[in-house]
Amino acid sequence: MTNDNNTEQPPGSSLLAIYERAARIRKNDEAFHGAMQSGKLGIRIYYSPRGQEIIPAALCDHLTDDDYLVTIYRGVHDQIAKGIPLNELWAEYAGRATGTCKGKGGPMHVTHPKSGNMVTTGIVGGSLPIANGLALASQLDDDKRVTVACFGDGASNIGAFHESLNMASLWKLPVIFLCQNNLIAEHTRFEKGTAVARVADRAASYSMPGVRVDGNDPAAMWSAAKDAVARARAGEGPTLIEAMTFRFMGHLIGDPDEHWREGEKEAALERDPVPALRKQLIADGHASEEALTELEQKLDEEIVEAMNFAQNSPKPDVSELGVDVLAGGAL
Amino acid sequence: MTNDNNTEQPPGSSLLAIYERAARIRKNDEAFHGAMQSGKLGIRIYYSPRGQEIIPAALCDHLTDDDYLVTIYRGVHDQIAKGIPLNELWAEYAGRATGTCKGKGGPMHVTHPKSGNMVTTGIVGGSLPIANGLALASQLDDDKRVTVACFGDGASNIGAFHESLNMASLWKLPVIFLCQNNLIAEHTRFEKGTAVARVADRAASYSMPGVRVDGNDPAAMWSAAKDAVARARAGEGPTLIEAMTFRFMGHLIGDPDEHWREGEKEAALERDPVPALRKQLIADGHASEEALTELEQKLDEEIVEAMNFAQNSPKPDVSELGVDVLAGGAL
Amino acid sequence: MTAQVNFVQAINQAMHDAMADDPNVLILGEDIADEEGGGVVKVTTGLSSSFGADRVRSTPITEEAIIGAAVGAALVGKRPIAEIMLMNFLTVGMDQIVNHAAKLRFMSGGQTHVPMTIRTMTGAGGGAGGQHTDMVEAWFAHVAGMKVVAPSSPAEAYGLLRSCIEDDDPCLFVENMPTYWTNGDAPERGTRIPLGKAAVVSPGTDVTIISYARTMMESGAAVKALSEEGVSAELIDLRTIAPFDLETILESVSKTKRAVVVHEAVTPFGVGAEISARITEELFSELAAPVQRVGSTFNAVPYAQALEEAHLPSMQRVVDAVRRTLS
Amino acid sequence: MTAQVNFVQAINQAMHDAMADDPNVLILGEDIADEEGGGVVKVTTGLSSSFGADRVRSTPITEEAIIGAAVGAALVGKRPIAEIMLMNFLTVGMDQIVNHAAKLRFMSGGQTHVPMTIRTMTGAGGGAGGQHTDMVEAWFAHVAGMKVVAPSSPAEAYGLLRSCIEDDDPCLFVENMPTYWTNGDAPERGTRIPLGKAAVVSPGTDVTIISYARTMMESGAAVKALSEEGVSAELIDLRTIAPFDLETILESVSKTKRAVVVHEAVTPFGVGAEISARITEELFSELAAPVQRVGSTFNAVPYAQALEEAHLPSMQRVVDAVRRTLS
Ligand SMILES: Cc1ncc(C[n+]2csc(CCOP(=O)(O)OP(=O)(O)O)c2C)c(N)n1
Ligand SMILES: Cc1ncc(C[n+]2csc(CCOP(=O)(O)OP(=O)(O)O)c2C)c(N)n1
Ligand SMILES: [Mg+2]
Ligand SMILES: [Mg+2]
Repeated sequence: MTNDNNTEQPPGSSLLAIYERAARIRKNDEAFHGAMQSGKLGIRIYYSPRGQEIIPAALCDHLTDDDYLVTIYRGVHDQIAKGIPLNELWAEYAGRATGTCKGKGGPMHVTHPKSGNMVTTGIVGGSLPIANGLALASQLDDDKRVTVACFGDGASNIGAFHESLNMASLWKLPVIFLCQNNLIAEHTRFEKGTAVARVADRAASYSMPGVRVDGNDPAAMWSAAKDAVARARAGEGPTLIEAMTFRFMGHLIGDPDEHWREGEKEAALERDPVPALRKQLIADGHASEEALTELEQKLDEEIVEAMNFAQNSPKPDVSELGVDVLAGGAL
Repeated sequence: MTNDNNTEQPPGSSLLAIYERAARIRKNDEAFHGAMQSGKLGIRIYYSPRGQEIIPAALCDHLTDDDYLVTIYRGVHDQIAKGIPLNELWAEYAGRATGTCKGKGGPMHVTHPKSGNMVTTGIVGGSLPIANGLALASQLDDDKRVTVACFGDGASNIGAFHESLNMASLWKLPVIFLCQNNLIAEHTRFEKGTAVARVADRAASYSMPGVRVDGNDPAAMWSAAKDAVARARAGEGPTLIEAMTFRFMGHLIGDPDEHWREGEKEAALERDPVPALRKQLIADGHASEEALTELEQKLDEEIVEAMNFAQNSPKPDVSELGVDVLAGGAL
Repeated sequence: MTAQVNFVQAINQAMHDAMADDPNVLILGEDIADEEGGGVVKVTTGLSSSFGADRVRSTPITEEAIIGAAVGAALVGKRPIAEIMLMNFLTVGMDQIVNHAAKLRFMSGGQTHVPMTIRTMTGAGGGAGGQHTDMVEAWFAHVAGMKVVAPSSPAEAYGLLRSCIEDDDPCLFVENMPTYWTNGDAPERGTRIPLGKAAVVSPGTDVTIISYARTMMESGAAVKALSEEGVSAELIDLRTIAPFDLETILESVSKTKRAVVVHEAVTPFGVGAEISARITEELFSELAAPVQRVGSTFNAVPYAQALEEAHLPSMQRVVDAVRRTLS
Repeated sequence: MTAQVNFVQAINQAMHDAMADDPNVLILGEDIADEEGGGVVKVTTGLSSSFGADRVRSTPITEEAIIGAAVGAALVGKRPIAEIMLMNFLTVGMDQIVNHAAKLRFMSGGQTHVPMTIRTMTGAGGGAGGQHTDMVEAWFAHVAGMKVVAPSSPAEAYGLLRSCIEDDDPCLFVENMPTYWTNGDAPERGTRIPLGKAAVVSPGTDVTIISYARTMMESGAAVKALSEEGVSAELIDLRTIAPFDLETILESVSKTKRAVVVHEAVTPFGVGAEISARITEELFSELAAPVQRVGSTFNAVPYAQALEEAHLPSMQRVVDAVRRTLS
């Protein structure tokens, strides 16, 4: 596809960092699927982000832990790219007391403020209004943080999208609205639920820059994110990025994912962005086969450690039901 | 201002009909103000539509009683243009048992299905989703009715606007979204609450035609409505019309209406559309001074009769509290 | 034994029969047409193929527009069913339900009414966490003009849903998802179960247990366990939560002198509070013990399985509540 | 006599003092800045001039975005006040309140919390009709993680609002508009009234009347009327509806043996149901009569004045309820 922005080539170090994030996400996904098949960790629900790894992997090259991320149920790729520790992530998925949320939130509500993972919501559209609030705090404190709100193509039709982009533009909030357009919403194809050909074009309704890019193209995504982050940090206001991508594993575990036309999905799988980037890194001489294999081994170990950490962690005590309900416990 | 559409000159008969509707609305407004000052009818709340008369007066030249209208608290101009009987209207405002809604709904909820006045809402944005439903019923029955949803400029920022236009476009519903842009929302100027210069441009987000016209220009408004009604009746789908106008009497009775810049309001009052149309009718030879004076006398009598009807009507019995709550009374 | 069907089949059958009987019945919801898989858990499978994707419309993810469209269509003679995938998502469409659907009959002085049914799934037990399984039926019961219905068996789901669709008021029909695939006796095609009437499921003499929806299971199990201790509990299935069948409740409690209300919703300010208050107002002098309530613990639905189970009402908690009325 | 102020002045003062004391306090709402008139009824007048239009921001008419912005800012140390003009408009922002603000502390395992205050006006009596004056506080009391507060005097409004703003949980602060301009003793600058604590407004021995907000007026009048008949009623002002002060209620009722709960919200499934149920659960054997409830009639708020008055709880209906507990 053609990108709306002029693509700048990221330095090799950035491409390597993007690959490391993307590979970590991909390997983590495989491990989650494995754990769910074996069932031994007791992971109860999972929305796979396979196919969408490059988007947050490239975005986060421009963010630090101080920047805020608000994501959705399908958000583990965003969370990992943003730097959430895998041990606590796995423990949360496994419902353990050592999880990011003590096992109380679970996959749809993973939270880890230390890495800037502020909110994960299970409500379509719920991430955008909250992102504005985080950005409003940054604007008032002039702390130069950037907030990114992730959401899907289907979410671009719900009221919260409209209200949030309107407010962010009026107030020039340092926020990026990142629509990960995987061409489907649960089982409804993009064009059937969305009355515009390009979500990015909706930015015009808010006098806001809107760019559509191939989210699976590391350079294009990296460049679009770079511009949007720079704009936000400079206090020039919000940007809407529509990152085109593809959902490889269905809506959630067990989804037959039958909604694709002849060949659509096959073609997308053909273009699996993670191995593609790996090839490119070697072809362009940014990394050797050996170096990448070593990196991947490191990632495998990281994940095995996280799995074991979760496995060996205690389950939350039932008394936790009464904790974290109100400040200082229920009155 | 310049209109987005090519303005077609309405026939003299239509201009006369538009004037009659507009004059009825205007005289009714004066009478409501009078009644509220005197207090004798007990009208408890009123949102004056003065300055916006031409919009529905021109629109309704293309509608019949079978067509549906959904309007808002500031909707008495729409209701009168759509043909609501003044007796029942006045009785409703006066809280009488003979009112359109037996005095239970009041000014913000005037309803009169016989004239196509289906719903009046006090919730900003509430009119649009319901309009889609009325239009959906018409589409399913192929009854060729057109539904018009009236709302203000401020309402174009709320979520219901976005969701409704998206759905209407996807389903090609026979609905017209009529934004009466009076440049202010309660006390907030248009540009301070709306992140786009022209509400009409938001139609692009829904692949829908959007036209901005001078709503106070009878020919321009008549033409825009004609095209939109024709499009809806032909099953070609919805249209967004942004009708530019001005709120002459503040948000509601007693509003000091201090939010205008030097001269803005004066200039608007200068261009009061109702006397302007009257002048034009005579200048263009569509009507004589005498004929119009006679018409206006007739309107005065109509309104006096309505006032007396309300005055002489009984108040609803307290037993009405338990009626119309559930079908066949509360179980 | 009679043929068995689960909730999914019974609800699908009810919609199928209603659409076959009345061309004004239509369904709006996310992913409901067969092109979108016939519903995320297949409740609407086959309906768009049988009745057309016009009458069984997959919608964008816009609950306010879905419910508003149902309201508007209902105003002019349609009998729309708006499927809101999960009960928590009703929060997105609250304005259309509360300020419009429930009130238009009254505010129009009876000129218009809204014969719409909102179907929604919910119920904890599947590990979905805090935003997907709430029971907030009490909110809607607190709104004049609404009817709130919750079936506890496939046959009830069929008969009550048929009645909701034919009812001239906005009805909220609450379906429990974790028990969706639980079998029960197949409904007689065409049966209607009247709204506003409760059912005495098992007669008893010592205490009345009043419940509805999913917790009829825990309550039924409690009745069995109690009978083994020689306690005879009468079990009432409320079926309609608003307006609820006070008469049947009072008849039972004036016999048993004791009552326990059980529901999945959190206890404070829940449906049980209203029922407890009404029973006490009417039968104060006859009651042998204060009405007891059993509901979920007062916190968001937790993810971890052990916590989720402890959060939900259990057979044991129902038994304990009954014991409190007997001691 | 002490200086008098009305609710508008007291609420304005509370926000002014809170903003002066804590730079993290900010206000978001429609028409609230002085450029927009300082609030539709001037509750926020002067605040944007004193603290800047950045901290006192007029917003578009987008309740979901307003509340969401408050939630987000609260997550990172701000203490936002979101003004939702009228309580019925909370329906537009329900998702952010219920699924997010109330639950984020629990769902994050305590890593984050939402110290946000939602101020909203409501209350029937002005002829606004069915969509502008509902009392739906019971909805929010039914949601774990929320605090719900409703003042009955200007001084209470000041002290309770200051506490809400400083509280670390999402608070819903309900203001009664028809009595907005009613005077009361001026609050002592800087006083806080603790959340979760009720006030015994007038001591009595024969019956306990429990109320809050606007119906404290009707209840107070009833206390006077009853005293002339020799009935000594103890009047409790709940102040905080969730979590409410059960201790103070039980202390009073175990003395008087009789209780009446009065509120403007419609009776069925309202706050009175929970209070009635709790009192009965705790004091069943001591009660001399069933707890009585007085609320608005169960219908949408009507427009016609005679209907609106008959809809609302009156002093007479409170007196009648008390008589029922004495007979
Ligand atoms: C308000 C609301 N409505 C419906 C749902 C159910 N639901 C969960 S995910 C989903 C599809 C969202 O699609 P999209 O926004 O494209 O995100 P994706 O899952 O493709 O990443 C739906 C309808 C929900 N979670 N929230
Ligand atoms: C959801 C909602 N929020 C706030 C209000 C309060 N309110 C009533 S009218 C109004 C201004 C609406 O302005 P606009 O849409 O331009 O319509 P106009 O009054 O100018 O015709 C507001 C904020 C409301 N009625 N509904
Ligand atoms: Mg998608
Ligand atoms: Mg306006």
